[in-house]
Amino acid sequence: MAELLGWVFDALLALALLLLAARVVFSPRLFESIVLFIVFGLLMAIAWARLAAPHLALAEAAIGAGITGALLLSTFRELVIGRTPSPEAPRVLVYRWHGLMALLAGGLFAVLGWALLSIDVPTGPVAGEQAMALLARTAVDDAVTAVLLDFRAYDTLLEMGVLLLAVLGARAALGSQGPASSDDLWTDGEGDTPMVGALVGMLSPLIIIMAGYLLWAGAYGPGGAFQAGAVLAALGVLLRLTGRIVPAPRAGVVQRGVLVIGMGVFTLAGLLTLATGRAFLQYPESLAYPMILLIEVALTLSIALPLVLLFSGSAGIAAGRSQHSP
Amino acid sequence: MTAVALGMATFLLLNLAAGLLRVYRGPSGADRIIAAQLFGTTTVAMLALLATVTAQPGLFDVALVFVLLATVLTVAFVRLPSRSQEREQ
Amino acid sequence: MSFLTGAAALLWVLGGFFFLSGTVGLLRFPDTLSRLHAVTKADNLGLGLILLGVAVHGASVVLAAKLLLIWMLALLAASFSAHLVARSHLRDEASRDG
Amino acid sequence: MSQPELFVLVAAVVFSIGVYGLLSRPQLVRRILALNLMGNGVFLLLVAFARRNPDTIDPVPQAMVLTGIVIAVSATGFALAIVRLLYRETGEAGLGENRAP
Repeated sequence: MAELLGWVFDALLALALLLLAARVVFSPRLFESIVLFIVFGLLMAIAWARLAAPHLALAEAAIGAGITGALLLSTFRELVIGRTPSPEAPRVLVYRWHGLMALLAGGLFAVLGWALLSIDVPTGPVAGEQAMALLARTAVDDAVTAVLLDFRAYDTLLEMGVLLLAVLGARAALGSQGPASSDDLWTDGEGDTPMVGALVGMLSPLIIIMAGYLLWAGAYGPGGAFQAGAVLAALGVLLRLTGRIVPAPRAGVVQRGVLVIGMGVFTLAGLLTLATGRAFLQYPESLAYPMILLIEVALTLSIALPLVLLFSGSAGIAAGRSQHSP
Repeated sequence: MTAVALGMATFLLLNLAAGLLRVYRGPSGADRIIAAQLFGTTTVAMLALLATVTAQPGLFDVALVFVLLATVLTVAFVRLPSRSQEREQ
Repeated sequence: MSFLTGAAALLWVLGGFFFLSGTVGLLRFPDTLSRLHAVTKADNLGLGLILLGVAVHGASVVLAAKLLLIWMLALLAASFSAHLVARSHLRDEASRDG
Repeated sequence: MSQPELFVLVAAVVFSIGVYGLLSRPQLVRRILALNLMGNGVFLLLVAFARRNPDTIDPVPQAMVLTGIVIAVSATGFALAIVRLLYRETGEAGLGENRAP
């Protein structure tokens, strides 16, 4: 009975995901597409839960609910603000190869599905089992954290590089034009509502505690630097949206330091391990736990700040005046 | 008991799917955001039920993150300029 | 089925009923503000009942505390969201009439 | 059909929908959404694959997807910044809308 119901649930979930994906692409209204994409993220979190991947559900919750949605909505805002409706109807471009593309995408699906389903389930020792065997020898109990920061630490190091590059790119694109939106629109003429101060006051400490908890929980269960950083970044987005922090034309020394500290500490740890005659990022057993913890703290900060800067679209951030309605 | 929890989760998923009709119909942006809030609450309930079914206590943390960050989306939405939500893009 | 599991199942079904009524309200009510009202109230009551059911089923104090925290935060988020969305909706209405 | 097979199929269809959207929609923000759909398809595929053997949960694909999620959001942020720049410079956020057909 439970098995059948589980199957029904999965099938419904699959159907809903497909429906949402199709509607994101085909909806005539951009706003509807954005909302549906956010809902798609919610259902992806459920799918991760069904696939026994709580780490990913956590990351999806933190990034999907906190950052992606706000990023899309504020871009939408910038695209519609000050737009004078043109007298002629917007011309929708119809490509000549429309049908062919649909056909190709469908063909791609067929080939992908066929190829993927015909791969045999591996019978020998898989990479995961090797990692599980190695896990006994590492400092942290959680397999995914161990993979991220120990066995495949290169991935994480390079990911920090990508994040930094994205921020630099966004700054090159938008930074030269001054703050993204000098009109800090939260107030829009009406003044702040007192509710917002209460909201920010109540949520900020809770979100910071949650980030700390996730960082600490990463050693033995779902959590870790990524999720903690994303949750902190969501707090930054909330503060930015309510005018508690405002864009600044340039980043101070502290902010620049925070931007690179993740990569810096990681690289330094790698060089130290090299200097002591080990492989790059192969921590000595006695120091593995403190080193991983130190790297995780640095990574959390270096993940949170770039995401806030990407959202803000500016080179730096500064504390804003706190707004109180009379 | 597992079956009851899974059945409830399925029921909530069906509920969510029905609510998608409101996102489709609109008419205003506020309606769509209200529907998204409903989906957020439903997702939290489903996560709690699935955590019970599959014995994954980590999922309660996921639910916690969802409710902590639920307001970010609304705050981002209310910063949209007036009436822009209905404009076709 | 023991008393506790029976109680949990009952709470879940009750919670499901409130979710259903929230969805019906979202789909059937004629204007934005009444839809907002339906969703904010019914859903969070439904969520509370379902979380209570999970707590009864889990029968652990730590878990119950965590679930209570989740519910309180959900209520907090729902009331702020309802306030902000209603305010922005009224502002839009005013700018349309004016 | 087992659970991993179902999600592998979903992954393939979502990926294809993403490809179609990326190629055929003129609105740039929607193209970015389509690109994210493609990414989610790939993530789903990796994790569903890790689930085929029900006894062990392979942590390597999960860690890779976790890295991928962060990279996807940073790439999205960068792409949206470029769209905003384009809009500020040209007043358009779509391809081909201001050209003669």
